[in-house]
Amino acid sequence: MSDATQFTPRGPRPRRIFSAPNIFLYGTLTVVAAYYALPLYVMITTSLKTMDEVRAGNIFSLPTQWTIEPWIKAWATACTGINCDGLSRGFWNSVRILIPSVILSISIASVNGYALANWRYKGAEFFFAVLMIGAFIPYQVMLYPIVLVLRAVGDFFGFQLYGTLGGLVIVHTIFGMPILTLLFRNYFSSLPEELFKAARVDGAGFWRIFFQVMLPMSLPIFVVAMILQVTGIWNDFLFGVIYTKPDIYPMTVQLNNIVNSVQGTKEYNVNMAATLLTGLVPLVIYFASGKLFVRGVAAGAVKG
Amino acid sequence: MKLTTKLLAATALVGASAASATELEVTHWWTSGGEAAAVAKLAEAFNASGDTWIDGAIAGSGGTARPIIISRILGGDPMGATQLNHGRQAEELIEAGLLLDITDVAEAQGWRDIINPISLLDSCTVDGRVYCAPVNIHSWQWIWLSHKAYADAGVAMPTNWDEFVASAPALEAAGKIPLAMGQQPWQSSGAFGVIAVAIAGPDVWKAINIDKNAEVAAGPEMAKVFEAAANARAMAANSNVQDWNQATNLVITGQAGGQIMGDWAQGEFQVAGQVAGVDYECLPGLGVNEIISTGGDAFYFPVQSDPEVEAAQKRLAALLVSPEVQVSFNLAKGSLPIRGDIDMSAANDCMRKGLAILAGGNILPDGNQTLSPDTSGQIEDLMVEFWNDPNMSAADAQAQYAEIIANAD
Amino acid sequence: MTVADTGTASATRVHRRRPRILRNLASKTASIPMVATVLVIFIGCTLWTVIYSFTKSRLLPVPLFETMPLFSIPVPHLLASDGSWDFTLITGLKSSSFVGTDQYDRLWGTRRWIVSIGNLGIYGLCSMTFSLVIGFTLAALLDRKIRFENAFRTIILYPFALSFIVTGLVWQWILNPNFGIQKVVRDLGFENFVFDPLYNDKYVVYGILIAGLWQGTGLVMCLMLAGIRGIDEDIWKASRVEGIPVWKTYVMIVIPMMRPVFVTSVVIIGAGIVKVYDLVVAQTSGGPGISSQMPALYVMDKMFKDQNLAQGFAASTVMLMTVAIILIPWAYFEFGRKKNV
Amino acid sequence: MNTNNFSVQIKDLDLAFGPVKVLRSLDLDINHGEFLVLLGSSGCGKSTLLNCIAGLLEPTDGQIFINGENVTWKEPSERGIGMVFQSYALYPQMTVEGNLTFGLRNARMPKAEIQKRVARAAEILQIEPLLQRKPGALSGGQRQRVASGRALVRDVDVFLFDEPLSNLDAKLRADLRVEIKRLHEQLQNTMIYVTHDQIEAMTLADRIAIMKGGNIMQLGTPHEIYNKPLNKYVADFIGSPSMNFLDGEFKGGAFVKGDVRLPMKGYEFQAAQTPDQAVTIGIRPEHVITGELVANAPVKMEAKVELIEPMGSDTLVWVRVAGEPFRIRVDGQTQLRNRETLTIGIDPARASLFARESEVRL
Repeated sequence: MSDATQFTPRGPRPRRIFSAPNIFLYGTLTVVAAYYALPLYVMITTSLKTMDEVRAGNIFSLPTQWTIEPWIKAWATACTGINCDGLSRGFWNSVRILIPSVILSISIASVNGYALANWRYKGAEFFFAVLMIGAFIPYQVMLYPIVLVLRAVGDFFGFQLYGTLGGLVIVHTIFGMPILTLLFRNYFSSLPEELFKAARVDGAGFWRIFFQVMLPMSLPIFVVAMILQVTGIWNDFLFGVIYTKPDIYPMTVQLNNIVNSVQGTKEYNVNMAATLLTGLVPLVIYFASGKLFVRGVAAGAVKG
Repeated sequence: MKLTTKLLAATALVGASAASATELEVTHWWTSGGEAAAVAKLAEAFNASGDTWIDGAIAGSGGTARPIIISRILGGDPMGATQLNHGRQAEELIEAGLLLDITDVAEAQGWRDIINPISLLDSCTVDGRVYCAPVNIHSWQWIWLSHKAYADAGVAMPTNWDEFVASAPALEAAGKIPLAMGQQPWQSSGAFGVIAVAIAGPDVWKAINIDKNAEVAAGPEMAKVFEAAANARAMAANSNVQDWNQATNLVITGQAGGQIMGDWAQGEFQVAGQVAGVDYECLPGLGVNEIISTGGDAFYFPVQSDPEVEAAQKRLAALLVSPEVQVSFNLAKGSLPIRGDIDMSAANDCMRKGLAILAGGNILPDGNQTLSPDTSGQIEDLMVEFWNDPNMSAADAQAQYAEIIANAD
Repeated sequence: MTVADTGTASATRVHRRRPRILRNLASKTASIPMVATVLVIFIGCTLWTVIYSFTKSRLLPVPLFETMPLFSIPVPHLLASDGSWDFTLITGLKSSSFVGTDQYDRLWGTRRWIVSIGNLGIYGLCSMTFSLVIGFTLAALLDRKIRFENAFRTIILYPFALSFIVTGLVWQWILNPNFGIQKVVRDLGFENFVFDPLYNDKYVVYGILIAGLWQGTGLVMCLMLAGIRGIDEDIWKASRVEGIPVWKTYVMIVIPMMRPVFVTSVVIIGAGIVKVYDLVVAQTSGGPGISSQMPALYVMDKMFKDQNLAQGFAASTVMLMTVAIILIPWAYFEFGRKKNV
Repeated sequence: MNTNNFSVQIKDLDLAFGPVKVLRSLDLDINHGEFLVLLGSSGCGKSTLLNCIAGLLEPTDGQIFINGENVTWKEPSERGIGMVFQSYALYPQMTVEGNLTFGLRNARMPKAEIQKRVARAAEILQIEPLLQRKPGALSGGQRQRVASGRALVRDVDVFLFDEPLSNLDAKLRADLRVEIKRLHEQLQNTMIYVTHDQIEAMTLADRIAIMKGGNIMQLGTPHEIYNKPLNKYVADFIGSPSMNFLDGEFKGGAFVKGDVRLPMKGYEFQAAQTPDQAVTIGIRPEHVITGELVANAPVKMEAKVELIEPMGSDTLVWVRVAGEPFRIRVDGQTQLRNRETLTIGIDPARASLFARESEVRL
């Protein structure tokens, strides 16, 4: 064991980049990443090919003749019935659904979460518990009665609710409530209670504390909630089908219509372009928000 | 003379109220090439009369569209007018008072005198009141055959179902699909109905579908039908398209020998620029029993609070039955007109065959008119399974079928 | 708790306690939407559906009761001869709309429903198992302090941002035998290669599974990764000092420690499985045949297409029960445990 | 130099996380059976060094020997060490016995041997009744013992402790401190113990290494460290309440600040000749002489009481010396009043003198 005669280990252990564990680790991850990335790649390349090439070629090959025709067609001229204005209408409909739904659902849920976290009253826990359980009830159970409820509420106030933007906004607010309330309640509970107490001692009331103390500290959680809602509402299909009518169909429903409106053969390149266009908004949000998105889904999910 | 006065009165009715142009949203599920072209005819005519047609096309099949249409009517957001297959689909809506009574239009225009067959109007009538305007007759009872496919395979064009079955091996040997079938449930159920009428005959069909006779459904006549359907299933084994018009496209391009499909398939041949008798052939009643089933589409008009809208709804109802619209619409769609008093000389071979059979009165009601949607749905579920599962025996399927008929209402 | 106390304190200062209902009024006002949602939607609508599943409603919900003059019919018959329920004696209300469990009897006698439940079972079991195994394995791989961790995570999670409709359409395209993987492999020279899960009634559920996993495993991986990262670093050190192999540490020590994360994941995956609808609609619409039918499709079809509301309600009530079977043990585990602490 | 003379030997150890150097060419020799405490405030590198010894962190450069064997490239489990962690790191789903035996079972040790070791460890640590319980059902002190037990069953020569008591309350900490000391007495093996608590360090250690910024500031017995801190940092760090420091000049063998003059008679200088220079003198509050003993003090001065902090056994008195605040620790029984003038005495032999610039002991 005399060191002098041998090579002496010193410093970090020598590493081979191509060690067996590394090959396994990165190999597996690369294969997995390919599986996940493949559909996006196929969508993009197919949407840039001509129909002839789609029929003749390999879905994994790059286009030989690049064309943005399918994109233009998907956006502006693809037909559902005799309406040939592509997905553009659905896009703007989705935007018109999205903005009020996100604002309303987040406003209500944030105030509600704040009330549950800081101003507990008798019975609050019960309602909150039922709200959480409600998140797991299959939508199908409630779809039909909600039509009747919307109609009744509309009749009561003397305006149309079912089948309009307003009705869909309310439905999104209702079904976004459990997860958002949870998110906000947990966040507001995690803020130091002293802060709240100090504001109380200073004589501030419910709304003053909310707007002047809580809100300024809550930007991150609002961003998280927004990511969650924008993605969720944009991707919604079921409510869009049931609670709207064709001229305010959101993009997902219109996508399904365009793809299923077959005239002759299926135009896969246009379908892929339309699919990509529909997925674009959540994808952009995802890639732009990065870790916040992960935080959002993890926070939303872990405690769900 | 009497007729002219009535027509004049109707025109006056239309003319008087056309002064105020109204927007009407019209929902329908005509989204394939031929269908869309036909809808455009309706829209054009309506717009030309001064009102505005807001198109509410819902893609997919009636199965997808109907829920949307009905839930909108129920939800208090009715459209101006909507397509529905006339028959029992609207029964409950009428009972609930959600659909507009257009008896005045029907009487003013003398629908009872001009609509042929009159069963179409009867389907629109509940307790003596008229609730819908029929627009066309669609018959399921056709098979469409490809000249190219048979030429490629080097066999003679079959003239009836038995010959078609006999020619199947030759087609298969030539790499063709003998029978093109889509996978939507209504296609499976419809094709079965056609085979049933052709093999077991109209009387058996009526006993089951009108009288709900479960014994007949379980009987030997139907057993033959199920055997034939199982045989057809084998011929369609390689046809893995989803939509009916993709299946039609297989026939158009000569990849498949034939397709059992209603006369709306003709619109697809037309859009593809094919000529009946040259590029494709049509056999009514599978060439066995030349017969026409008189299903079809009708427009219903949900009750609206605005009297102006109601007036426009009635204008549209009158327009849909008018001779000009009947001609242009049905020519585009490949369906038969609902009145016998118009000039269909522009019709092609296949349509003429249909018109002739219709004129001869060799007609059957459509399943939609005799069975409740619930029962139709159950039969669809059974048929789609039967057509797609080669392991499901004919006897097994027949037993289930008889049970559905026994419980039908 | 302290909040309520402060409220009470300020009330006593003015020597006049406000009535209970008015105390903390702003907070209660803020909760009106929640209370309304809970009462009307989650409780009201659910009960409504369950009750109407015992009726004979077709296109329209039938009226439950015909009002009768109260106590006007003294004839004591509890069950009418036609089997309908009669409340005459007790309430003065008469109902002939109820059909007992007829809808459920029919439901369980329908092949399509049985197939749907079977599919849901297979899809659910596989989806659950694979989501957990793949999610955990990927999380463990990413946890190994690798390079490009962010890139890998971004790629694996992005499908979660896409809707089921988009997911379904893309995979329908890739799995299409005439254009997708099957064709590519055949073009490489393997003429007899067959890979058409969406067109084969035996494998179609697995075709849907491929797409479902693609969309959802990223989320499970993120949950798992958060769980793994939440484990005390010292545990890893301890196992290294004791010479326990890495995989064994994950299996024997880390997984047992992540029980809450697993439970959460199971609940999330489970709730998602029962709701699976869009994906099937976009990929197969239940076909070929009825081989990829799911309960949610059955409900939608019966409720809207086939104009048999009560049948749809019965089916959705069964779905509700399925969720309850998953949810109740979880709630018991979650809240029962908290009480002990 | 024969490495076999030492239980653990660290040579020229460097560790950097990217640009941040955590350990800087560190040398440390630890004798067989020695109880060495690594002491320092958080971020000083003490835990890092311990993790390097354990093999849980890879050094950027340098070598580590255990029992004469170069273990620099060895896995932690092959180094012949046992380790006790701050959070105990017990496997929560296993019983105490499972925790103790998991590593051994994994190494496929014969059952009988495992039994024997567990029995011995349980006896030494008095945890026999706990063997079938799960960690969740144990108190903090019990968990700590189980964690020690897990190191004990490995039957190794070197024990590493990473702040093992800092999660416990003060009283329990004092009790377990004694137990660890007793354990060391009994086992007589090498123990390296990381803490930020100077009482633990003083009571347990044979030698203390005080660390700061990745360097060892002083390595010595508790006595040396307390009485002869090698630099101002160590002087300040050790002792509670901490040492008083006065900046002044060293002139002609005496500390001078304003009108205060302290002749450094009896002070053991590090060098034979110490030139005049700017210095800092450090005087521990407990080394200030008060009461009757002042009469014999080498240096006397007057100070006015500004604040009194009674602490029970002692009383801390704040006065002002040469215009600076100055702490004095007196017996708790002493009666004092605010603004009273006090005569205090200072013994230069017990003071510490540091060069102002380098902060090194003179």
